Parts: sequence; structure tokens; C-alpha cells
Amino acid sequence: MTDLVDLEIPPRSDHLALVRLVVTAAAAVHGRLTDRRIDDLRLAVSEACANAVDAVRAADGDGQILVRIELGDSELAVTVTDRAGGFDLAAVTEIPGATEPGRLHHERGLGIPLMRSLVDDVVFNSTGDGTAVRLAVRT
Amino acid sequence: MTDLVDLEIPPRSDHLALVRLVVTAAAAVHGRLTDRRIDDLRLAVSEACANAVDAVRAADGDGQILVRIELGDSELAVTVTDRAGGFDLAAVTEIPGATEPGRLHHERGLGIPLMRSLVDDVVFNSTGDGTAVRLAVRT
Amino acid sequence: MDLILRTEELDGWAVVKVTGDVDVASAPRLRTHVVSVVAGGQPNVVIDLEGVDFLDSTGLGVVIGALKRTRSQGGDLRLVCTRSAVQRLFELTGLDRTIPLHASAGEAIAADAPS
Amino acid sequence: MDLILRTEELDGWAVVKVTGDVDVASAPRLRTHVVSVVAGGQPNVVIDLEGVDFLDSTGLGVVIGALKRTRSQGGDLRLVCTRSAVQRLFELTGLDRTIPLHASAGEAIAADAPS
Ligand SMILES: Nc1ncnc2c1ncn2[C@@H]1O[C@H](COP(=O)(O)OP(=O)(O)O)[C@@H](O)[C@H]1O
Ligand SMILES: Nc1ncnc2c1ncn2[C@@H]1O[C@H](COP(=O)(O)OP(=O)(O)O)[C@@H](O)[C@H]1O
Repeated sequence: MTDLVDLEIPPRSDHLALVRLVVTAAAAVHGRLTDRRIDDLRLAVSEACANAVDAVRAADGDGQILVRIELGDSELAVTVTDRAGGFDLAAVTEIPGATEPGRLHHERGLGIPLMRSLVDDVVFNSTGDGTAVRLAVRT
Repeated sequence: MTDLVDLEIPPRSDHLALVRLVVTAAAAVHGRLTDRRIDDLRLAVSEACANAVDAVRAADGDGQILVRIELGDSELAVTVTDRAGGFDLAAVTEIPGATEPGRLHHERGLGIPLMRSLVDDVVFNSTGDGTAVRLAVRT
Repeated sequence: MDLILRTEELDGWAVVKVTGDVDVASAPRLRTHVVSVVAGGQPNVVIDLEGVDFLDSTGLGVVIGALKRTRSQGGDLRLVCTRSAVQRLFELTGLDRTIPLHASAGEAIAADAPS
Repeated sequence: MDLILRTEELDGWAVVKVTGDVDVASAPRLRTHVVSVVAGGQPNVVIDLEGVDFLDSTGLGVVIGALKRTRSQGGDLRLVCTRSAVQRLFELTGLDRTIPLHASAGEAIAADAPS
């Protein structure tokens, strides 16, 4: 059986620390990941929530952001969902890789590539309604 | 405007530590209560959640427990809701007061009196469906 | 936040040092631990709550149970607690009048037996 | 979890000690702080992240911005960081090759200027 922990926060960046606490605490209850994997997941989730907060605010929305934590036998997965109208992932420019000199020009756009290197699976599901990002770490 | 933070957990006591963390973190975001008032609210909420967990398990239910945190200008309020079928508050025996010798015979039944002494307002709303306890601390 | 229990001997008393949150999830472990100490022939017990940042009514129930158990065996229970979040609970319930809180295990042991 | 920023002078460098989480909510304060240090005529800056348990991509962006800003003023940026959760982010993004991480402010200042 997969336990679920759901958290809903206002679209404000000062609530992200709370999301991180909940991810860390839920992972402690789950008890199947190393501290390092938990740190990685925590960062990936924080990035996804920061994007959701940005998107809701840019869309002039005030909808809540939903964070669903699935404590599964084979994985710990966190889905961040917003109702900010979605976006086209394919149209987001990938920033240069770490070794490329162009890297230093980018102070933004690190979030999604980071998520991909931090967790085992990243699945975006974006519709005209909003975006759900599912970040999973296998046990 | 009142910010809302919603948390839903499985009816298991090992998730209560997570609820306490969220209450503490949300109160930090709120920033209007002293540490001591936050400790008091945290304990009251933990007691309410423990009762909800007991009730869901006694009812053989597996419904989630909802914790809603309202970050208001004039109060911080937390409502714990379960779908365990409710109970009759009036029928719950009050335990003897602190100074009475009978106190020592009671290792249980401290929860509800404690909630009342910890926070400013305690409102129970119990129906055949379940129970909502709202615990509020005024700023 | 797991509960850590460590028991030491001090001047003929068993000192149970508790670290972590004592709540409805973890309190049964503390109860079992104290029961086994007393059952092992040691009715004089100090519970040291200095490492405890949170204690709920179940934890309080375990303390009350430990008091009854030690006294019924001719011993006593003493508490060490200076953390305000935990002290407050004993004060609110008035239990600090039945079971005084001490600043250290040494002080707890040296205290007069209650009349 | 509020960000605390404290700046000290060490051997002609400004050492900015950061305590707290550097995330999208708090990173702007760090950016403003570093900007004002450099604008105040001090282009040699050490950012000490030993008190930081969490840093996100916005925080990383502030570090990259600080590097560009100090170098454009003829100075340099050095980092102090031994906390694994934060080190990891620099390693994953390869930024530790552009901005090496040091174990102390003294070591950071003593390090050779990058070629
Ligand atoms: N939940 C979302 N809703 C709408 N747009 C998003 C969402 N997440 C990401 N994006 C878009 O993808 C872009 C790249 O995101 P990211 O890699 O995290 O970098 P950054 O947030 O620093 O721009 C964002 O600038 C935004 O345009
Ligand atoms: N959410 C709830 N649903 C059903 N019954 C409840 C609920 N909360 C409290 N109760 C009832 O009220 C009684 C007293 O609760 P409380 O004072 O917290 O003490 P304890 O939980 O130790 O029995 C409980 O034993 C239970 O029968």
C-alpha cells in the first residue's frame, strides 16, 4: 500500500521552506532513502514548487499549489501541481552543459535540468489548466 | 487575507511528527506568535490528530486526516478533520482537576482538557460523518 | 525523531535518558522500557527528559503509570526536565506538584522522598 | 530559517557569512548584500556558506552573478562550503570547476587566483 501525504500551500515563496520540511519529514517516516537522496529530492521539489509559484503569480492567479507525496514500497514520489495554465516544455531553452563556457551567462533556467539530475524520474504533465511535475526516487 | 496551508496524512501515529513540523513551520511563516504559544498550539494539534487517528482506526476506516492551517491577521487556527463517524462530546467523562487526588488514576482522557488549556478557542463539530476540531490562538 | 532510550545506574537508581519526541507513536516504547527496568528488580527510577522537545498526553500517561508502578514496588519515580515546552505540560496539568521536576539526575536522586 | 548575513573584513577581503536557507525567497537579500559590498569599493569577496543547509538554483544564480560582478570590478569571488547538501549542487552543475569550494575563509583567500 502506498501512503499519501498531501500538502497545499499558497503561491508564495516563503512557504517553500515548509514544503522542504514536509518532504524531509515524510521521507523520514518512509525510512527507505539515504540522507543524500532525501536532500536531492528536497531540492528537486523545491525547484518545482518555485516554478509553480512563479507561474501562478505570472498568471495573476491565486490558486493553491498542491504537493502530493507518495510513500511507496519501491519509490518515494512527489508531485507538484499548479493551476497556472501550463507551458510548453519543448519550447524551454536548455542551458549549456556544465563544461560549456556559455554556462556563466545563465543565472536562471537551471531548475528543470537540475531536477533531472537530482531524481530518478521526472515527468511533466502540462495542460491548458496547469502543470503537474512528478519527481520520483527509487528505493 | 487569510493564507491557508492544508495537509492530509494517513491515519497513522507515525505521521504526527510531520503535522507538528508543519504547524511549527507555518507559524514561523505567519510570524505573529511567540515560541511558547507555538509550542502550545503544536501540542494541542498533536492531541487532536492523535484522537483522529484513534477514531479512524477504531472505526476500521482508512480515510485520510485533514489538517487545515489558517494564517489570519488576528489568529492562527488549525482544524483537524476526520471521517470516523463522530462522537458525543458531552458524553466524554471529564477527568478530575489537577489538584484532585483522583488525577493519578487517569493515564488517558487528558487530551481534550489539555487542548482547552493550551489554546484560546476550541470548537468541536462532530456529525455522523466525522469530527472537526478547530484550535485557534489569537495573535 | 526516533526515540532513543539509554539507561544508566547512578547511586542505586536507574536513570533512563530519553531523546526524541514522546508522543502516541513512541510512548509505548518508553512504557515497555520502564516496565522492564522495574520488573528487573529496580523500583527506583529517574526519567531524564532533557533530550525531549515534545511530550504529549500519552507521554504524560506513561509518566503517571511509571510513578504508580515504582511506588507499588516500594520505590519512587523522579523526573529531570528543564525544557520549557515539556515543563509547561506538567505545569498546565498540575502534575509538577505530584511529581516535581529536577534540573539534573543528581538533584533528582538527592531530593527528599515525598511524604 | 530566516537568512542571516554578516560581513567581516579579512586580509583585505570581505567575508560574507551566510546562515539559513538560500532559496527563491531569500536569495534576493544575498544578491543585494553582495552588490552593495562590491559597490562600496570592495571587489574581493568570500561567500561563506558553512551556515547554509539548503541552496537552490536561485541561490546558485546569485553566486554566478556575484562572480561576474566581482571580476568585472577587477576582484574575485571565493566560496567556503563543506556541507554536503550544498556541495552536491555545485558538483552536479559543474560549477565547482569554475568556482572552487574551500574549507575556510583563510584557505579561500590564500588560494591562487584562477587563470
Ligand atoms: N509549473 C510551470 N508553469 C509554467 N511554466 C513553467 C513551469 N515550470 C517551468 N516553467 C517554465 O520553464 C522555464 C524554465 O524553468 P527552470 O528550468 O526551472 O528555470 P527558471 O525557473 O530559473 O526559469 C521557466 O522559466 C518557465 O517559463
Ligand atoms: N475525533 C474523534 N472522533 C471520535 N471520538 C473522539 C475524537 N476525539 C475524541 N474522541 C473521544 O473522546 C475521548 C476523550 O479524548 P481525550 O480527552 O483526547 O483523551 P484520550 O484520547 O486519551 O481518551 C476519546 O477517548 C474518544 O472516545
